[in-house]
Amino acid sequence: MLKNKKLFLTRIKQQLGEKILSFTIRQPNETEIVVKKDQLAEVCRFLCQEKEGRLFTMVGSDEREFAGSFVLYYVFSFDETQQFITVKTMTPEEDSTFPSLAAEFPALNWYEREVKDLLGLRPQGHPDLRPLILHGDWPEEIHPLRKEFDVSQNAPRVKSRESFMQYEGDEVTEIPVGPIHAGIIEPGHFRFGAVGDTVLYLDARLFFTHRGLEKASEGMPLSKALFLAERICGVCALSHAVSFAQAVEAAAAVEIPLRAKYLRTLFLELERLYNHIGDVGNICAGFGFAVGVSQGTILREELLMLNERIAGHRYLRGIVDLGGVRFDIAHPDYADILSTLNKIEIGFTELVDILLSHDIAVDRMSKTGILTLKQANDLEVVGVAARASGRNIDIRRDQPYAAYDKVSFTVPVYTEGDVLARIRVRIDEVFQSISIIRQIFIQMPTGDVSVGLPPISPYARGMGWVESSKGETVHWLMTGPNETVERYRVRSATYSNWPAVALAVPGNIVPDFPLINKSFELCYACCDR
Amino acid sequence: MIEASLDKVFITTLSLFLFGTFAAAVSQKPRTANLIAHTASFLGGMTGAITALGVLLGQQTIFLSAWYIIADISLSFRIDALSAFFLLIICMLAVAVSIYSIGYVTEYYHKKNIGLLGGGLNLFLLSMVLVVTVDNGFAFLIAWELMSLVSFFLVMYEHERPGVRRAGYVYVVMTHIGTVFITLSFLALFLFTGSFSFTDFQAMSAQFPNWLKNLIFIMALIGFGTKAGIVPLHVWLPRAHPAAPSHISALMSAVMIKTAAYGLLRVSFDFLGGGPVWWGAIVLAAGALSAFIGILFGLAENDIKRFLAYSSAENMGIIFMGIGACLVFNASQQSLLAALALTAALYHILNHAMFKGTLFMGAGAVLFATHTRNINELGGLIKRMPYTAVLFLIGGLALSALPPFNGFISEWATFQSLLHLSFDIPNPWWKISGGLAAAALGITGAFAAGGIIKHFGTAFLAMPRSEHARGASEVPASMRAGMAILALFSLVLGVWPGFVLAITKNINEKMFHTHLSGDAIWYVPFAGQKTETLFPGIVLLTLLGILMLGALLLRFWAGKGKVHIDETWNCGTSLESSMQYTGTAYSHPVLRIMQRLTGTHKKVKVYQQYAYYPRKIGYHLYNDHSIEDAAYKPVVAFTVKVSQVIRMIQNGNLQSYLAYMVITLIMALLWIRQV
Amino acid sequence: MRAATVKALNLAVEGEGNEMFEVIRKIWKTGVVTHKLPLREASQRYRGKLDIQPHKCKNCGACVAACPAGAINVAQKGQGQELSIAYTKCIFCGLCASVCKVQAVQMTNDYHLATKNKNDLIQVVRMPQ
Amino acid sequence: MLEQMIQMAGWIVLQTAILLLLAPLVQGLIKKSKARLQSRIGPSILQPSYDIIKYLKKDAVISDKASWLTRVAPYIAFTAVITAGLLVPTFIVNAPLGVAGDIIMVIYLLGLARFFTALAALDAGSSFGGMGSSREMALGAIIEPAFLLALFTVCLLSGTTKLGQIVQVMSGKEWALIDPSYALAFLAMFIVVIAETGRIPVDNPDTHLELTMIHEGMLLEYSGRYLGLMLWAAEIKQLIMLNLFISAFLPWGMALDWSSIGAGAAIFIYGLKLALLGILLAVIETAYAKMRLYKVPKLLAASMALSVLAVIMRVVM
Repeated sequence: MLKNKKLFLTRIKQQLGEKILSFTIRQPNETEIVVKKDQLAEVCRFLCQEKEGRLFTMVGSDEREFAGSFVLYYVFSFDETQQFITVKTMTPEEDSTFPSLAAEFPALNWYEREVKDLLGLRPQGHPDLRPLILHGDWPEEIHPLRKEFDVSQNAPRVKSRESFMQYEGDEVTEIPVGPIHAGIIEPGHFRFGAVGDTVLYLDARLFFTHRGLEKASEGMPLSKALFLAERICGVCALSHAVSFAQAVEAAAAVEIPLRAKYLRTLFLELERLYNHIGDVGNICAGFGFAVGVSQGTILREELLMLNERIAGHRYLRGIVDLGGVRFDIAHPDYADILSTLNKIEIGFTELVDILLSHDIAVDRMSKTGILTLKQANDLEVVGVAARASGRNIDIRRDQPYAAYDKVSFTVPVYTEGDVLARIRVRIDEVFQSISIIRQIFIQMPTGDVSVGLPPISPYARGMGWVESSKGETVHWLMTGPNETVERYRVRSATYSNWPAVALAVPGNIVPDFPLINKSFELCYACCDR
Repeated sequence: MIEASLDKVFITTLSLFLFGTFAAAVSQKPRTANLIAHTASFLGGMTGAITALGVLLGQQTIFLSAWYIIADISLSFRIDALSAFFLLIICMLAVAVSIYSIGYVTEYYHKKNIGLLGGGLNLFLLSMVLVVTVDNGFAFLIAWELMSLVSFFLVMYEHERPGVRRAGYVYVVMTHIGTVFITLSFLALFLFTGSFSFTDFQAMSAQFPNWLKNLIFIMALIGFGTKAGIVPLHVWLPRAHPAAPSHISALMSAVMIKTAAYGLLRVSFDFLGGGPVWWGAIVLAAGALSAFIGILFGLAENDIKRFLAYSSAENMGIIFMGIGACLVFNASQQSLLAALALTAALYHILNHAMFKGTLFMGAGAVLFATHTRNINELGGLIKRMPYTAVLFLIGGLALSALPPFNGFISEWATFQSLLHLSFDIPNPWWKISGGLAAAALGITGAFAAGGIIKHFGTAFLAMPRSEHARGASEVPASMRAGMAILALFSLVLGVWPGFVLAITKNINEKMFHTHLSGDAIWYVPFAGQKTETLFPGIVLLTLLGILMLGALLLRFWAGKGKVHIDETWNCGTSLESSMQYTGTAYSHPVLRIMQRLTGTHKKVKVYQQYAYYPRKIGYHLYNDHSIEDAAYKPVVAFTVKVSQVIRMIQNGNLQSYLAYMVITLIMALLWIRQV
Repeated sequence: MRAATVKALNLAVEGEGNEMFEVIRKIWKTGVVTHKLPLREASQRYRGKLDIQPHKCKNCGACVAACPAGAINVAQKGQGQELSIAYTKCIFCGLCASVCKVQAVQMTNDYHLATKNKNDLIQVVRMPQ
Repeated sequence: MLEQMIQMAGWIVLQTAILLLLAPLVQGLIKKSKARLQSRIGPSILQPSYDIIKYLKKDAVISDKASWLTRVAPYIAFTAVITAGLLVPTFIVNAPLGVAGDIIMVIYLLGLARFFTALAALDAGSSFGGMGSSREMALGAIIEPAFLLALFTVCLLSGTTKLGQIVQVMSGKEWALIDPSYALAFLAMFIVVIAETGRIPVDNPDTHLELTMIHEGMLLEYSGRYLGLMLWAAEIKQLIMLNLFISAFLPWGMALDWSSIGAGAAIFIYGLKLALLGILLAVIETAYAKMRLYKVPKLLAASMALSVLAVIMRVVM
C-alpha cells in the first residue's frame, strides 16, 4: 500500500514534469502541487481524467497579508491510493482573474462562482456568471471574504441582478416556489419552467440562509469555532463538529485516543441512523402514506430520546472536543443503546416491509427523479445520491477516519438512480449502521477519551471529512496566529448535490418534485453556511 | 286573416333581407352601408321572428308560392312548425347579430368594403331563411348552395390575413362534398317520386323499398353531417369559423350548422317517416363521437374562436345524440319518449344558438379590443372589459350546461332520453349503450366546463400577459347589447322551459302524435309513464333564498367582514405575469391523459453552448389530432390538388370556378328533369 | 360470471388486502404514542439551565472566557458583582461547567425555558463580597 | 297548497340545518379516526366546526389582482352545494326538493360549485391556483362519467333518476348487496366517493405542500369568511357524497314518513351509517398512498369498468 502510494506520487510528479512549480508531500496523505494559472487547466485535466481523481473541494483564500496574493486550492481525492492532491495556484491582486474550468468540469461551477462572489476573483470563461452566494441585490464590488471587508458594515442594497432561465414561446409557466414555504422547510427559491404538470427546467436559487459563517470564524479561537461548526446545520451537527475537530487535529498533527475514535464512530452512526430512519419515514409524506410517516417518526423519536439519554442532547451537540470527545459512556449506556437498537431494528424492518410491498408507494418512487451515472460523475455527486446512481464512493471506506478502518461494513450501491434507489440505499445503510454499532461495542477499547492539543503553528493547514447521512462533508482549515482560524471553508454534501437535484427533476411532473427533493434530503443551511 | 297577414310579414322579411343585400352593397360610405345593412337585417329578423312565433303558437302552416321555373320546379314556401322553429332561431340571431355588428364592423372602416360585408350578411341570412322555408327539393338545393357560397365569401372577407384562404378552401371543398351527397339523396328522391316537391316526397316515400330509404338516409346523413361538422367530417369547422369576421362566425356556428339538423330531421322524419333502429344507432354513435372528440380537440386549443368552433362540433354531437335517440324510440314505437328526445334535440338547437351566439360575439369583442385570439397573450380583461366578461361568462356557464342556464335543461333532457334508452328498451345492448352514451355526455359536459374555465380564466382573469391585453378597453354599447340579448335568453330559457315546450309542441304532435305538457311556467313535466320532472325554477328560487338568507345571517352573526387588499401570495417573491398558468398549461393534464386521442407531443429546444449550462429553452406543444391526420390529410390534399388543376385549366380565379360549379349543378338538375 | 366478479373485485383492490392487513396490524400494535402534558422529566445528562452557587465562586472569570456564545457576563453592581446568564444566547454546551475548577457552575436537566417575557430569560446571580 | 308549501319550507330549513351542522362533524370524525390510525390522539371532532366559526369571523385578505369573481365564488359554491344537498335524502326516503330535481341536477349543481371554485382559483394569477384548478378540472372530467355510470347502475334498477324513488325501490331489496352486480356497483360508487371527496389515493386533503395540492391549491388565495365558506362547502359536499352513497346502497332503516318513532330511529341509524362510512374512509386513507397524478384516471377507469360490468350482469342475469 505504502509502496503503491509512493509509486503513484512519483509517477504523477514525472508525468507533470515542467508544468508544475513545486511538488511537496505535506502530510502522509496529502500532496501539494503548485502551478501557474495558465497550467491549471492542464494539470487538473491530467489529475481528473488520467489519474481518476475526483474533485473533493476547492477553496479560495485571501492570503495577501502573508503570501502576497490570493490563493486557490483545488483538492482532488484519489480513493484507490487513499491520497489527496492539492493543486495550488496564486492570483495576485492586480490581476484578479483565474481561468475557469467550469465548462469542462461542471462540478466546479459553484465553487468558481463562490470565489467570484466572496473574493472578487473573476473566473474567465465561466459560462454562467450569475451571482450565487450573494444575491443580486448585493453590490457587485463588495466581497466579504477579502480581509479588508468590515463585518460590522451594512452593505447597501442595489437593483437586483437576479435572472432566471428564459423561455421561448408563450406556453411555459414559471412556477415560483419559495423562499417562503407552506411547511417548515428551509428557504430556497425554485422556479420551475413547466407546462401543465410537466417540468421542463428547474432553477434553484439558494443561499438565502448564507450567514457568513466562514467570515465570522476568521480570527476566532479554534475552541470556540468548534461550536460555530457544530451549528452550521441542525441535523448533521455532529458530522460538522467531527469534521472541524479532525481538521484541527490534522493541522496540529495529533492522533486522538483510540477510545475517542470509537466513540466518535458510535455517535456518527447514531446520527446517521436517526437521519436515515427519519428520511425513510418522511419520504412517505411525499405520497401521503400516513402510516409510513407516523411509524418513521415514532422510530426517529426513539433514537432522539436515546441520544438525549446518553449524550444529553437530542441532536448530539456538545459531544466532540478538539482532540477527542468530551465525555465517556459507561456500561449501562451500552445496554441502553443495544436494547433500543434491537427495538428499532424490528420496527424498521416492519416499516420497510410495508413500504416496499406497497404498490402505490413503490410506483410513486420508481422511475421518479432519475439521476444518471454520467450526471452524477460530471457533477461529483456524493453520498446516498451518488450510491443510488451507481457511483461507488463512500468516504468512510475510501479515506477512513475515526475507527471506520476497524469495523467492517458494506457500501450499498444501486444503479437505477431514482427515488426508490435512494431510499433503498438509506434502508441498507440503516442496517449497516446498526451492525457497525454492534461491532463497536464488541471492540471498544478502554482508555482516555481526549488528548490535549499541542500549540499549532500559524498558517498550518488541515482537512477533516466525514460521511454524514447526506454525503461527505469536508472542512478545510487554515490556522492563524494564536490558534485562531485564518480561513475556514466548509463544503457540505448538500453543496455538491444541489445542482444534481435540478438535473433530476426535468421530465418529471410537478407533484413529484417534493418526493424527489426529499429523496436527496439536502439541507440548505449546510449548503448556504 | 292572421294567416294572410303572417304571409305578408314573411314576405316583408324576405324583402328586407333582399333590400339589405343590395342597398348595402351599392352604398359607398362605410357608415351608411353599416346603418342600412344592419337596420335591414334587424327589421328582417324581427319580422321573421314574428312570423315564426305566429306559426308555432298559432298552430298553422304558411304556404306561399312565388313563381314557377318549369313545371313543378318552383320557388314556393311552406312554413310548418319545424320550419318555423328554425326560422325563429335564425331570426333571433339575426336581431342580436345586427345590433352587435353596428359596433363590430367599425373595426373595418376604411380598411375593407363595409357594403359588401353588410350586404353579405343580409344575403347570408336570406339564404338560411330560404333553406328552412322552401318547399321544393330543387329550390332547397339552390338555397343550400347559395348559403354555402355566401358563407364562403364571408369567411374569405379578410383573405389577406394568413391562413384565411386556406381555411376558406378547406371549407368550400368540404361543404361541396357534403352538397354532393345531399344532391344525390334528393336526386334519389326525385327519381322515385318524379317530383321535387316536398309534399310529394312525404306522400310517396312510404312506398319506397327499404334499401332506397336506407340509401337516401345515409347520403343525407353524410351530406348534412358535413355541414353540421360531425366528427370526422368536422375538419372545415375549426378552420372556417375563426377565419370569418366574428359576427359571421356567430351566425355560422349558431345558425348555419343548425340547418343541417333541419335537413336531417326533414329527410329522416318528414320524408322517410323514421327508419329502423340502426339509423338511430348510427346517428347516436356519430353524435357521441362528435361530442367527445369535438370538445377534446377544443380543449387543446389556445385560440378562443377555434375552441368555440370545436365546441360547436361538440354541441352538434349532443343534438345528434338527441336525434339518434329519437330515431331509436320512433323505431321502437315509444312515441312519448321519441317526443322527449326530439324535444331535447330541438331545445339544444335553440340553446346552442343562444349561448354560442353570445360566446362568438364575446370572442369577437375580445378580438375587437385586443386584436388577438391567442389566450396566452391575454389576461386581466375582466377589469378592462367588465360587461363583456360577464356576458361571456354567462354564455360559458350555459355552454357548460350548468344550472340555472339553458344548456342544463336541454342537456338534462338529452340525459333523460339516453337513460330511457336503457330503462325502456328491452334489448340488452341498448341497456348498456344508453348508460355509456350518458357517460359520454357527462365527460363532454365536464370537458366543456374545463374549456370555458381555461379560456375565460386565461383571457379574462388575473394579469395581462402582453401589450394586447394591457391596452384593451370595453367595446361599444351596441356590441354589448347584441351579446346581452342572447345572454338574457340563455337565462330565461334556463328557468322557463315551459316556453320552449310550448313552441316545440306542434312539431311533436305532427311527428309523433303525442306531446309533452309544458304549459306551466316553472316546470317541465316529461309526464307520461314516468314522472321525470324538473322544476328548475323551484331549485333556482331555493338557491337564491339560501343565498340571501345565508348572507343576511352571516352579516347579522359575524358582522360586515373587513376585506384587506394585498398582493397575491407568491412564496415571498413578486408575482410576474409569466408565472400565471397559461392556456396550454391549463389543459395539459387532460391532454396528457388523453394523449392517444389528441396526439399531444412537445418540441423542446435547449439553447446551450456547454452541457449543463442551458441559456434558453424553447417549447411548443403540438396536437396531431390523429383522427384528422389519418382520415383527412390525403383526401384534402387530393381535392385541393384537383381544384388547383381545375383552376389552372380555367386560368381564372376561384370565384368563377365556383360560379361554374353552381351552374353545373343547376344544369345537371335540369337535365335530369328533362330525361 | 362468478370468475368475472372475482376478477373485477381483484381489480378494484389490486390484491392489496394482505398488505392492508399488515398495516392495520402494525397500527394496532403501536397504539397511541402521543404524550400528554405535563411532559416527563428530561434525562439525567440533559444539559439544561445552569445552577450557580455564588458562595463557591472564586471570581476567576474562567466561565466568562470560555463561553463561546458570550452568554455569561460579570458586571460591577454597587458593592458587589453580578453574574448574569442570558439564556437567549446560551447554547447549553456546558463549557462553563467543565472549566469551573470549584464546581460553582453546574448544569441541571431543567428544560423549562418558555416564558412570556424575554427578560425572564436572563438569570442574574448576585455574588457575595 | 299553502300548508304544503309551509311544510316544504320547514323541511328545507331542517335539512339545511342537518347539512350545515353535520358536515363539519363528519369531517372531524374522519380526522379523529385518521389521527388514531396514525397513533396520534388527534384534535377533537368538533375542531372543524370551531375552525369554520373562526374563519367566518375573521377579516379576509384578497389579492389586488383579483376581480369580483373571488368574492362571489364562495357564496355561489356554498349555496349551490347546499341546494344540491336538499335534493339528496338523508334519513327519510325523500328529500325536500325531491320533486324539483334528480340525480343529474345534483351532479350539475355540484358541477356549478366546482366551476366557480376552479375559476376563482385563476383569479389571483398565482401559479398554484392554476395548478390546482387545472388538475381539478382534468380529474373532474374523468370522475364525471364514472360518477354517472355508477349512479346509472342504481337508476337502472328503478328506471328513474329520481332519488326518492330509487331509495324506495332499493330499500325493498335488503339483501341486494349479495347480488354481484350490486356489489360491483357498490365498489364503483365507493371509488367515486373517494375521488369526489378529494381523499387519498386521489388527492391528499392534509397536504399543504405547494406543488401537490389539488383542492387546497384552489383555495390558497382565500382567507377569512371566504375561506370558511369554501371549506364548509367542501365538507358539505363530502356529506352529500356520503348521503348519495347511503341512499343508493344502504337505504335500510330510512323513515318512510314523519312519524316520530320511525323518524327517531331513522336518525339514529343514519348517524350510525355516516360514522361507519367516515371511519371506513379514514382507514382507506391511512392504508393507501396518493397515486401518481396520471395514474388516477386508471383508478376511475376501473370504477367505470366495474359499473359497466355491473350493468352487463344485471342485463344478462
